[in-house]
Amino acid sequence: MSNGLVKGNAYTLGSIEQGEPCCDPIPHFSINNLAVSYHNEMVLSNVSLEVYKGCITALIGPSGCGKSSFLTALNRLSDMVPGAEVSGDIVFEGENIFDASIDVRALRTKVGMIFQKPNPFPLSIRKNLELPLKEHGVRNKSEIESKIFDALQSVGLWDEVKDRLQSSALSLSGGQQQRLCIARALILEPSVLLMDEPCSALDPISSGIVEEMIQRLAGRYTIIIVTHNLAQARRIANYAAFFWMTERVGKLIEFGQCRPLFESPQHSLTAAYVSGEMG
Amino acid sequence: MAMIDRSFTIIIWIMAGLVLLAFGWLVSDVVVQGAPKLSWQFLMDEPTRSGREGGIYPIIVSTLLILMTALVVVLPLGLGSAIWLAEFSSKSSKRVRTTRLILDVLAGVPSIVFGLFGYAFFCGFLDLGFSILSGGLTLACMMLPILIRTTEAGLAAVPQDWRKAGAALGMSRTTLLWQVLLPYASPAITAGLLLSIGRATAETAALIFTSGYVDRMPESINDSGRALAVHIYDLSMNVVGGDKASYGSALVLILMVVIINLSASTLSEFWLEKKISRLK
Amino acid sequence: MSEFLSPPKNIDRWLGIGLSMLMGLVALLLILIVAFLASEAWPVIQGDSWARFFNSDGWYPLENKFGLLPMLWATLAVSVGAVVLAFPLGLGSAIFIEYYAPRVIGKPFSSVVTLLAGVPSVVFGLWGLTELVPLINNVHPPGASLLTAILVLTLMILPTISLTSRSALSSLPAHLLQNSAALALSKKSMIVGVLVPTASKGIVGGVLLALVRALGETMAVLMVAGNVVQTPSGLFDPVRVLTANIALEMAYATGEHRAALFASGLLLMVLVICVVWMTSRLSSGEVNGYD
Amino acid sequence: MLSKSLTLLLTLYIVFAGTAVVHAKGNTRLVLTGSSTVAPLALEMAKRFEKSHPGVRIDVQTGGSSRGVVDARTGRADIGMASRSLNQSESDLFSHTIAFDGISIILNKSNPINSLSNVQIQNIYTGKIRNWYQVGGPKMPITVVNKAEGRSTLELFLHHFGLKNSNIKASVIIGDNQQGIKTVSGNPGAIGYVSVGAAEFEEGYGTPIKLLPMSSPLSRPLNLITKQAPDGLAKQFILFAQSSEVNDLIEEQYFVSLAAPSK
Repeated sequence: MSNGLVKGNAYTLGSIEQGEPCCDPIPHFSINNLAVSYHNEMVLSNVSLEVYKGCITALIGPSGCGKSSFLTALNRLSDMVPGAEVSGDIVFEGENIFDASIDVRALRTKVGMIFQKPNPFPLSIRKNLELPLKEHGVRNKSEIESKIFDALQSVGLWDEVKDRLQSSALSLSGGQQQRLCIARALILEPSVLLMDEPCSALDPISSGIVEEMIQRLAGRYTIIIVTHNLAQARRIANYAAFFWMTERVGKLIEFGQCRPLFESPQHSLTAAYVSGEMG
Repeated sequence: MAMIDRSFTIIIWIMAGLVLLAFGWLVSDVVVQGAPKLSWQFLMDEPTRSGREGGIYPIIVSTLLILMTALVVVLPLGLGSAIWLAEFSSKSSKRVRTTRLILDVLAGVPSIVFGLFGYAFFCGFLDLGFSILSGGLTLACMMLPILIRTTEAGLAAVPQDWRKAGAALGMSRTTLLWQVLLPYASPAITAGLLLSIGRATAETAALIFTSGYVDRMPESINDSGRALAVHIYDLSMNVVGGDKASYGSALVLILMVVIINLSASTLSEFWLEKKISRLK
Repeated sequence: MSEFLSPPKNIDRWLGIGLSMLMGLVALLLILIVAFLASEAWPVIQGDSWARFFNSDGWYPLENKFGLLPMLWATLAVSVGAVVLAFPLGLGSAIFIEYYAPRVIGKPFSSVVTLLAGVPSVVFGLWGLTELVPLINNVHPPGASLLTAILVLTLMILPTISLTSRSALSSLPAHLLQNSAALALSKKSMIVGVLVPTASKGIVGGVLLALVRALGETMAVLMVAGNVVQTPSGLFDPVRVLTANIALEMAYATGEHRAALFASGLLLMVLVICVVWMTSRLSSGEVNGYD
Repeated sequence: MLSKSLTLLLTLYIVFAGTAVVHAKGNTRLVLTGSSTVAPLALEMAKRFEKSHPGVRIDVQTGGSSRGVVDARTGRADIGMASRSLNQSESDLFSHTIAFDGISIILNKSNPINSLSNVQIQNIYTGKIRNWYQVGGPKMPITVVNKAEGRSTLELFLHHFGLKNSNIKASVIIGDNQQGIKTVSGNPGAIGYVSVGAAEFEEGYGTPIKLLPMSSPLSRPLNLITKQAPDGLAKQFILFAQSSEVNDLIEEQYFVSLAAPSK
């Protein structure tokens, strides 16, 4: 079931066989021996794991241990960071995303991303959703309308904004902005959502709403979420990956189903981190 | 604490006051001496007796044509270069650093050198003669560094978040640029454009040698035409008893700049409003 | 800053190539201008005869004396003086417009500043000559002096500093303001401690543009500076700047004299390159990374 | 919106520029370039000439005497204008005097001095006399206004008083006449020299300056310059400019016409 998991990573002690499987563990991403460096300085090395379809995978660990670098490698946003170099393999839906034949733009429509700080364009709410659609060739008016409706519905924003689609996206509250950003990613019908601390810039109530929404999206989408909020990871994630920095390089310490990882961690570092003794 | 804050506020107000005062002095000088000359006739007549009498109609037309010529060249060239610098080039590369150096140096070339260059290159080498076209091209050279620098700065100030968002949505830079970055940066771009237009309308030395001195109505941009600033300079420095008409023309030039500024900022605000919903 | 871009697809590549060609055209222009200057100045700079620009006593081209140094110092003194005065005023008025002025005042005030940018240098010169020079003459004759030139030039470059500073300040992200307000900073500390430093890159760029403009300004300085070739030793000394030298004498110069005037243009370019290079050294540094 | 209005403007412009190309340059065009002193006069002459010769266009450009000489030689202009005589290296060209420009010493009106001897003027300009009381005036420092190197008025002045430019201790150096007049009118202690006509006009107009009587008058010729002996339209225009038909124009610019040369 998880035969590829352990290879090349001595620290990955956890196994997903602990406990009941929460969803169909079909690999969506297979990451093998991934390393990221900036300006020849290694920040993440030797990461291998599999991300399962329709599951929520939480990436946890202290700041600076390479979680975000890992995340940006998955949609090749790392290409755009000056001095960044990525090595290893990431197989997504049967293709290595580092192959020369890969259309990066198409990849990014399949792998959506949500950032820590809500970043809607300084346009109207409607334009925020319309722009990516038009960019990817959707011209039909009624099709656009129905897609906007669907996207806003699925983030629970439709009722809140349906009367003011023309007003500025920046006039929304932080939580609404973040949900709009998620809707904007969803409107391209991705199969994966990468989320880089999507709630950390939000107030607790908005954060709760967004968190609830993420849970609703699970199943339909494969979600990989970086979070510093351990309780949140525990509440929503099916799988968890714990990163830690050793000798100034980020490493994957333990990966497995969420509950077992929190309740009976296999690695002493994990145990110390999740219990709050360290980190 | 409150004390410091208070005195800072006062200092800022005093500074603004000083600027206003100096400006008021300058402009009131021009208005007081120029207003008696100003009339519909002055605007609509041809100059006579070396400009001491008559009007400045052909000169206004020439000035606008020179400016238009310069803008037609400077807008694509300047905005294009700025966009390349800000969005399409790698900032740390040697080529970019050299280009920047070149631009800054270009901004410091004295206008008379531009004039002599235009005279040798556009009028002579390219055989455009003393014409509105030569003058406009010479002005364009002068405006370029200002427009490029300010546009580039405007684009650099656009939050990085939107570039990330665009990239993550698989959007092309071109779309992002046109839909988000340029509209957002448009106040800065407009400011730069106005700055360079101001410099162009105020230019004398570069135009004396290129667009020339002829004060009759230009029939085409291949004709020589006298710009307002050249007219003002000639009246105040070469024409005995030309001071009155000189101040009158200066007033017209200032009014012209006001009109250009107002329409440009209205236009850009309109564009901004249409594209960008910004919260302030 | 802007290196985090969407991936190029074809349209981006073509646009990039097109734009870089435009940029190349602009760069070519400067090279042309410098080549033009150099070729015109060539008769007096070839061989070792350029040395007389620096060791002649005085500038009497018709008597074969080509000392440029006094004018070089004068140019520096006038430009730096003007920037020293215009910088606080320009930045101050930008801060005024952005953070202090009520809307009814701020808008007209900012158009006044823009307007100032469009006043022809001849008008500045005329005003300086008929209003400022007599005034300063009362204090210390002859009135046309380093000080007058500095004052007139201050007004001329002020809009450049003010407008660029303002656009740098106005494009700061709104959360910066909120954040510093949340720290209960006073308005002054917020502006001086957070906002201005954050916008410093744009502001420095504007100051550079203004300094370079001051170095290159011709007509207005010519009319008020007195134009006596001497190393300035006081604010009331009449001085001649390099650009004024060109404008004053070009009309009548022939042969070596003409070439020497182009050489003073070339010297000015060298000066500008030094200034630009120094500023770029000062402001180079931080690279924005991700994560 | 912006792009639309820009497109509109651009289209208009191109239409205009297009008609421009159609307007071919006729061979009835004459280009004059050169001295900024002569240009306003030549421009008025040209206008009158155009009126009596329909179809002829005369473009007058300014930019200085040296430019006039160079442009005439290179053929960039049909006729050059110079407010000085040709020097030795330019003896291959032809010059045609159309008027004279006299030079006068001027003081500020408030200055009680009414005459100065040649020696006094020499001493003032060489810095041996630095205060007006030394020549019988009030205690007031002298502001010496001199012309920039290369100007024909400077050469004339130096020649007349037997001075060398490097010996002159100037307080202000000026370019054009009007700058000189404005400098002297704004400074009670100033002394300068400018075109007689300009000074007389300004004095009559109420500008606070006064002219000093000169022991012998100083004047410079205003010349039109051609590369070869003029023919055709250029010849017609030069003859016109030298004829009595334009005397009123010359007087209007406060120059001295050929009919009554001051030298």
